[in-house]
Amino acid sequence: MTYSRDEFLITAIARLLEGDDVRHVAVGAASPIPGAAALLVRNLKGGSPRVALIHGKATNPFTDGGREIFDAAGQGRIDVFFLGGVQIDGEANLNLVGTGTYPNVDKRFPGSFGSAYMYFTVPKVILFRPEHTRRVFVPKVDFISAPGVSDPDVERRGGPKYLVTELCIMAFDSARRRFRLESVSPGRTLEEVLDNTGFEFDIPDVVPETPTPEEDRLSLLRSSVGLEVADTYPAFARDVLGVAA
Amino acid sequence: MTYSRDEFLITAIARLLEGDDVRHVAVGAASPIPGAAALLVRNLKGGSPRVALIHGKATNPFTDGGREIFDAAGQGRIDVFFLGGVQIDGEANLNLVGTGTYPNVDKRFPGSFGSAYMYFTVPKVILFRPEHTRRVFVPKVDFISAPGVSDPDVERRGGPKYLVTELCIMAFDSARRRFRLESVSPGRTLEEVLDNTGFEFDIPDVVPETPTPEEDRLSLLRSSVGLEVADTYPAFARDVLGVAA
Amino acid sequence: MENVDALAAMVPDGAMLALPPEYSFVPMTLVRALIRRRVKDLNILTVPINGLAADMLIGAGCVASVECAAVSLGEAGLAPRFSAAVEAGTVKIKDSTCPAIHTALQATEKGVPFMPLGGLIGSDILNNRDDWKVVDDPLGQGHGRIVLIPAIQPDVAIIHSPLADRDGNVWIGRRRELATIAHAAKTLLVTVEAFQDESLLANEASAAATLPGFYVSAVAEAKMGAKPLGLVEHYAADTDEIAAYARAARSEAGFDAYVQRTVFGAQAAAE
Amino acid sequence: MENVDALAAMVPDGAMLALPPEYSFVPMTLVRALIRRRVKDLNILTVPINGLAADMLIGAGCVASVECAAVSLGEAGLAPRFSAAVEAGTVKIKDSTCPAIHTALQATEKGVPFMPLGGLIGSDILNNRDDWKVVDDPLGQGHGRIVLIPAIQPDVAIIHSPLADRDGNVWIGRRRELATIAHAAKTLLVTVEAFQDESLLANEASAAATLPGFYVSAVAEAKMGAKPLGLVEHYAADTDEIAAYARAARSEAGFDAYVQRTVFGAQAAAE
Repeated sequence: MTYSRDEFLITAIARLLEGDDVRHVAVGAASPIPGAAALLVRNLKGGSPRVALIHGKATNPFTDGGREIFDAAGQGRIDVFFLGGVQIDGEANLNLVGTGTYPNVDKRFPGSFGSAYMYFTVPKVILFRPEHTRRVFVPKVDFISAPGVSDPDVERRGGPKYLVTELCIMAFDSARRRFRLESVSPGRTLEEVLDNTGFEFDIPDVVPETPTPEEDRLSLLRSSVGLEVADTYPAFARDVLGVAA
Repeated sequence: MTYSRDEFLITAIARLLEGDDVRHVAVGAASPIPGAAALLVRNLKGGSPRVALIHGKATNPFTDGGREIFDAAGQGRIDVFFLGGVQIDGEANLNLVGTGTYPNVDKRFPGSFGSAYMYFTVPKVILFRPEHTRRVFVPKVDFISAPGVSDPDVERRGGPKYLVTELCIMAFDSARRRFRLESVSPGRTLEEVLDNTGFEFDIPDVVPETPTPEEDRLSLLRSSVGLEVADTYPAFARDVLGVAA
Repeated sequence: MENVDALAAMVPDGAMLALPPEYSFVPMTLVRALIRRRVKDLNILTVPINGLAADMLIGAGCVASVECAAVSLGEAGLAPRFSAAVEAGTVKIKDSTCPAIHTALQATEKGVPFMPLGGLIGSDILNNRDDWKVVDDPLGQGHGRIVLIPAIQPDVAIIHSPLADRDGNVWIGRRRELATIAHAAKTLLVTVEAFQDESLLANEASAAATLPGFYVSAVAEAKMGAKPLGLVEHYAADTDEIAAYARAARSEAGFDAYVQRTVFGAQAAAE
Repeated sequence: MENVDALAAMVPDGAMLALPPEYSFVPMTLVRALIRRRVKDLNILTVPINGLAADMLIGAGCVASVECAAVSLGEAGLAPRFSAAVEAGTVKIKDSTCPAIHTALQATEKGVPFMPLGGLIGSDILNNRDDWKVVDDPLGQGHGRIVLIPAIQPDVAIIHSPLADRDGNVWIGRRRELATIAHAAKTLLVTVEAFQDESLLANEASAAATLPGFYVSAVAEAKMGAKPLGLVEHYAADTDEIAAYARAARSEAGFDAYVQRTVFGAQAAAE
């Protein structure tokens, strides 16, 4: 079966959500790829993990207003969350504010959203940034919206576990404060990853290839799971999965 | 028109609620006399003050759960609240916990409810205790549920303003930490008040008599206002005001 | 879906058990099941006050300690087994005040170790709480001293609601303290009058009145499950029955006879 | 009942103005009225994020500062006038993060000068906020350092709701952030799609979705008052219109033309 880049990314993320430690996945606004991955795993596993698409409707279980997801994370009830960044550096620091010198940066982006909190409280944060370039993956971010690691005297139960891009998947080791390459996308090479990454990272002796999308999962995405995705992301479901709401 | 003790107390309290500083009166559970007084004034003044009978229904405007009244007091939105006490002393300290040595007191009462907070935050707290005896009005309470006065380095915008009993009305002067007799109930005497009060208080040269209930107010209590009272306190409305819900 | 006895079995001896206030969905059928299962050494937290449920659990010997702003039977008077146990010292008492209990649960809800609260200073409540801490205004803005209330995380909270759906979403109406209790507790056990097939989250109006199922550990049906207390818009409190309890429970023997009849007897067998 | 222009007149120049998030009842008709009345020097607080409303007020020169977790047009991309103003330094920016804004309003809601919040330490958000304070665990329980967020009290908050009653009670559904905003703000101005005669507090179901009128300063009718944003269960966002705004507002001239047409022109006169 042929597949698109987005379908590939959905199944790649889905594999990171299959463990029993993942009971509750929350997905922020305008994140159709992680959202679809979470819904796919829920379907595969017969209802677990719970999935909260924050600005979804039928898929949004929150009834205590905007603060509930942060409160729930503080209570330890959210196991997985997704974050991105205008810039991400080798210590997994995230910049969602802008490039250049703060506060009157050269290029201003929306802002840090809840990153400075969720990054500390959700055990498994998956960094997701399809674009894999030296513009994004820099030696040092210009502004730390949320730090990748913390000193021992700072309460922190959460943090970065994986980075997913169109080129590769990396794992993050908090103790060593470094990323480690896990696998490279089919048709891409280690050299491409190195060329397009502005920070150093660990490389295993043998670099596996990220699996291609499983056929049964593609089928689900293009049918029943696609319908669930369409409930929150109708344009994405139509354009990427070929499913009308 | 003849009147009962409870009707007398309702109109006595009502006179303390007529000022323009009283925009919002809150009344705790099982307090039909203060509740009726607040509803009477609201009726007399054409809708102001707002009245929150906390465990009422149609008369309960709260929708944020049990904490809302305390939050509203913290926001400065509650102007008048009523408190009582198993014991009250001359510095307006309140004991709602019990008599004897804490914690295993000789006689345990329910507890302090919200007194330790409301007494600090509501500008005009009216102490209401019909029984006027030396058992209640003691030189020094056995347990301070809520203190009558505070040191200057403690944030406090509220506190006791009046004490209403079946014998008299007293005003409280926070700066002098003392009560002052304001008026004595019809048919009662200064000597009775002195005999039945275990703490010292200031006495004016001429002691006025607390006015008897105004006829128009008695009429209201026994008709339209009584119906509003019956909505929250049906037994009281029936037995005291002769109004069936 | 579980039954009430299965829920009672999920409350371990020694648990900190949060109870909602008298006007807010008290699960009396479940409380009776707890007494029948002879649960021991409960540390009760009333949120922020309670009456019949706490008094019966204390009288039946299920309770080691009570943290409360008040325990009262309301218009039926003092809570007699509570008063007797505190006077005798057979139950440890931690006096609190309503907003302090709300605040302690909100701290857990937000995942912070404490929250500040105004008032309290000069109260003997504070003077008897070595877990509460008075600090000088930490922002240095001239606010003066303020009290920090440590977070409280109940092991188990129990409530009775009119309605749940098949996903475990529970109707709480405007009793928002039940949401905070649910957010703060490790385990939430719910009894309901009835189940409905349609999701309570299916439309915005009912969603506004609903506690999401992911805070709910188990739900069981219990018809008239708040009786003799009331359930708003469903049934009024049985004031005669509560008064009868208040009279009976004045003595230990009277309490035992009442419990024998209503918890262990034929009346209870029908539950 | 007031009209929308009367509400706009109740927002003084220099006010701290709280705005709800894009998915939560944003009063766009009132925002356009504010631009028409040429309000000045607003200090905008987004709760915790905003988009179109903040961007238009900034572009129209009504804003002195913005405190936000983010300003974004969502799927339509960056908020162009916000970005331009921050880059140029013509609007002062106070970066925050979502839970810090919720926390600051909850502190005001509870009448305390600050509340603690986890996370944040090591972030440049914190490093640029001299009003936030890091303290060692004041309970001395080994929790480590924690951030104290000072209370924020908006002068005015504005929202648009589907429904109010004649007593000023306002339907907010499950958008509980609107309750916290209302509790925290000195003045709350509300526009609604419609009024109903029956009290929203008349039954428990609708009471659960209602903000009591005593937090509400004034209410005015504004049909389709959130457009081009959506209003849940009433109308969807007009994504074409929002995309058209995003394109137009890339330049100051394009923004001016857009505002001329939608705020001052014939389209606006119909409001």
